[in-house]
Amino acid sequence: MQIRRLLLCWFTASLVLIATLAAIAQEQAPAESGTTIDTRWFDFNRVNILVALIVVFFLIIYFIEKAKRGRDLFVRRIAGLDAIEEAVGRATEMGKPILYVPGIDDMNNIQTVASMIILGNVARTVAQYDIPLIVPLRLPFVLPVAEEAVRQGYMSAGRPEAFNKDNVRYISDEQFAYAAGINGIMLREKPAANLFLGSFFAESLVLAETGFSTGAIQVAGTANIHQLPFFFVACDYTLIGEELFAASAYLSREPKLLGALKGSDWAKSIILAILGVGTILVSLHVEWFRNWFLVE
Amino acid sequence: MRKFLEIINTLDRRWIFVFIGLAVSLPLFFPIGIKFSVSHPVQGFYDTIEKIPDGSKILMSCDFDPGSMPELYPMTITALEQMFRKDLKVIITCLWPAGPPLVERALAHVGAEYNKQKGIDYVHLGFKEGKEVVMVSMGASIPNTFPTDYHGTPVSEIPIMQGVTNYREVAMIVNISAGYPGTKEWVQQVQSRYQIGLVAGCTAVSAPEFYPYYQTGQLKGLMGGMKGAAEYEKLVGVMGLGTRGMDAQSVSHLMVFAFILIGNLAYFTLKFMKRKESG
Amino acid sequence: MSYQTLGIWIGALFTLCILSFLYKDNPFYKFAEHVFVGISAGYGVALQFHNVFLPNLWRPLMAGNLLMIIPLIMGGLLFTRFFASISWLSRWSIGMLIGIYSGIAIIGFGSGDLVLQIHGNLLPLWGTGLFTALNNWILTVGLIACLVYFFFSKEHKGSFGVVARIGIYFLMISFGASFGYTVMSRMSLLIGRFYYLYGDWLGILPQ
Amino acid sequence: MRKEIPLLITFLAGAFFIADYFIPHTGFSSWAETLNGWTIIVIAFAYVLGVANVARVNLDYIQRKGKDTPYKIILLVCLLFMMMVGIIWGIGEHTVFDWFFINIYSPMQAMMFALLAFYIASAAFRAFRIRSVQASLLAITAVLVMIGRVPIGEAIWKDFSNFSEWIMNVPQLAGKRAILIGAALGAISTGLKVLVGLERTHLGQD
Repeated sequence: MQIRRLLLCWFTASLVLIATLAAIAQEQAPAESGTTIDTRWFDFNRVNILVALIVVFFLIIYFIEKAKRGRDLFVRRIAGLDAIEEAVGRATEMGKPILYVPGIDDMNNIQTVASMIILGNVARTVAQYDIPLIVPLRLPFVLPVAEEAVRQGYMSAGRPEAFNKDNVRYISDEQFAYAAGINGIMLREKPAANLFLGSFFAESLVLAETGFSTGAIQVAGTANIHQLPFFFVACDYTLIGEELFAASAYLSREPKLLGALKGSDWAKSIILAILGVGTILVSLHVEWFRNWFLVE
Repeated sequence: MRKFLEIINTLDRRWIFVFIGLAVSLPLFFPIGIKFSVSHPVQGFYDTIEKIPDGSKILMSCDFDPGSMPELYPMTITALEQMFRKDLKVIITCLWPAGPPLVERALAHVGAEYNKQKGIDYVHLGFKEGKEVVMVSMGASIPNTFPTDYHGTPVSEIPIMQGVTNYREVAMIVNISAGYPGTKEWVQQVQSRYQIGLVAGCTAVSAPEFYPYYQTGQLKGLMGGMKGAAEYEKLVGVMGLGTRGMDAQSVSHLMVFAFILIGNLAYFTLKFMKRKESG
Repeated sequence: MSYQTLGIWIGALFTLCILSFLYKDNPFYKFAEHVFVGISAGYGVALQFHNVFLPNLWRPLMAGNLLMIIPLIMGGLLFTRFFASISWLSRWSIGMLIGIYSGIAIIGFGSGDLVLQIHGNLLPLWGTGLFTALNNWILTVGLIACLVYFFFSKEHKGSFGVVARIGIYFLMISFGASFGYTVMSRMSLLIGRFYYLYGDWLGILPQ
Repeated sequence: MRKEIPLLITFLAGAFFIADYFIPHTGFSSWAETLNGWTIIVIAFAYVLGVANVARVNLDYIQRKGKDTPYKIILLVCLLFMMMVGIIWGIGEHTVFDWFFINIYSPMQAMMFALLAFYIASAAFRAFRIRSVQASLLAITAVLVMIGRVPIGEAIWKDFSNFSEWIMNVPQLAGKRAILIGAALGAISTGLKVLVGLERTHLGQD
């Protein structure tokens, strides 16, 4: 109900505002010569974009609403999560620490938010064993959120006293000094499992390489496509692009994440249908279907 | 043999730094000058500018900074050479804060060569913060977005800017881009919205991402990295930094290929030996 | 010693300080890095002052365009973040910025990356030259397979799993190409720097 | 009232920009133009706020007498110096500001990025392990593109450059386009959640 009320009053407010603005603008419109006064209220060449946006909007709002009402939405288990569990399991057998690097971006980056959810889950599995979970951070604003995520993990595993605040550490806010600091942890405290999940940039290379040289089992995941090649060759398993968000949705079952995921899955199936039908029609020299997707 | 493999497997990375340092330095002292051909996207970049009638106005957005200068500064210089030869009027904007001083240097260097006057043949409008907002805002009005040029002279007093309100009065857009904001945003926010010709020169890191835009025709030309700059210099007939760096580029690529090969061979033979012993 | 050569010498010394980080983190690198962070931050503020604050805000305001008071206030609100008691006021400006960027992203991604990319991939599979038909087949099969790989509502089993497997192979080719181009990009950065050190500074490069 | 007003502003600003794309009405777009102008100014303030934050974090560090205090003092001195020199004596060519940019800012930033060439070389040697079919596909494509794109590739095989161009235009493009479409759906859904007020992380904890 809260969403519908929100949408309703926003919509009316924006309509009223746009109408008044246009009215004021009408008599204030610059009477410069030369500039053609365009009074059309809608550019019909762009109706295909509008339709595409409305379809995607509807799918996402519909599935978030459905997830909110607790309807069970199926999301397949991401293979990356098994890899993370295997890495944590191996570290606990060897009694060595686990290193969890949540990326170098701030909390306004969706990848860092997804990484915090996975961190909480990893903390819950680690809580049963007496091995340290080291979380090095680059930005001061991420520190409280990471601490909270790990504490919640230990709490839900029933061992709040095992939570060690000093393992969630602020290193440095300069990109390569942060990477050098993490390399120091890898070489000194020799973690058996390195988890790199979040938004990474050029420093991903340095981290994955040092981690590989220490022989640790490594699992990485980022939506920054240009960093995936390095993670893929240097790590044992890599979550590719959207799999990072799918993993956080799978773990948290949070309506917002689950709904958005299902919504974009449905949108992808529509796109697959369009591609199938469109390709056949274009091969039969039927052009009108393809021209629907032209942008003027 | 096994001892040798052990050494390779645990080689200190600083040795590799020395190898790469040599692989890049030596070709600079002993230029070989290996020939190379021009690829289609770079030919597209050159032909699109060549087809613009002489004397018309072009918007060139230099969105890069010293961090990507070796790849993008030669492109800027060569693009200015081609445009000034065709007596095109160039309006330059920067969406990266560290871009303007580099543009000033490029203009001083090439402008003097073709004795072009500031304000008549070219204007440098400097930097504006706002990323995509600046692009959309220029779609409405360039003078309102850039009220003065980089040195503070109001746009109304600059001859080249007379009659220019937005993208409709500009023949095409040339974008030299190092990342965000850059070519992707120019394609998304400007090219499809205002149906204006767009060509882009970008760093090699971001080139693979822009091939889909080149295939759909959203980009009429695409130059990737120092190799793209070298090909473009060959087309324009200029001997710039791009061409001079090609030998070092070749040798360093061979070196990285060798590293991958040796690294894997040593890793797997060692593993095979250990399994044979324990097996 | 003209300012120009003095500048080259200082630039080269700072470059060597940064290069020393390869050996190990040392005071020279720390010094150079902090100088760089300070200079770049100061540079940004001075540039914003001359290229944005003066021409876009101060001069129109002085010229009597009173509407410019609004952006001045909205900008000023951002600085309330430093005072905890009224820091919630800064949310008005942040809200506006986030709203604008979300609106722009929806339009940009919607038109440029969604609709036009679909249009670009509706290609004839026969009736054209053999080579183009082969390319169109690879493009269509590749795109469909990769989209299936990024499908999370169905288990990757049976024929669906096979298509997803083809998808991951296409993604690997994409990542391989990105790796090759990234090597190219990084090497040319180093070439540029050695040109600066050997050519501009020491002047020992053959012309 | 602390949360509803910013959310309403976010929705209106975003809806206004989306509407501006679909409504070519001159009167309406003149308003969009003014809003653009305001945004440029507010973002400039946001940038200056970022720098003020850097100064504040370093001042706190100095007060706490951390071990790197001398370096932090150098940082703040350079920041103030460059800012004052730029604002007072201007930023054009032949100014002290430009001299510092060309001789300190530019070479250092370029060298910092050039370090990546060393890192990628050592990663290729020490961490680039082909342990699966997928990794071998990645490695083969990487080598083909790397060698094909440089002059020596053409010296080895005449059509090497055309072949690597084909890899970029067809197989590689399919993967990138799928990622583009996936990212577009992700960006639209995130943008929508922010506009409708579902996503509030940017407003922080009150």
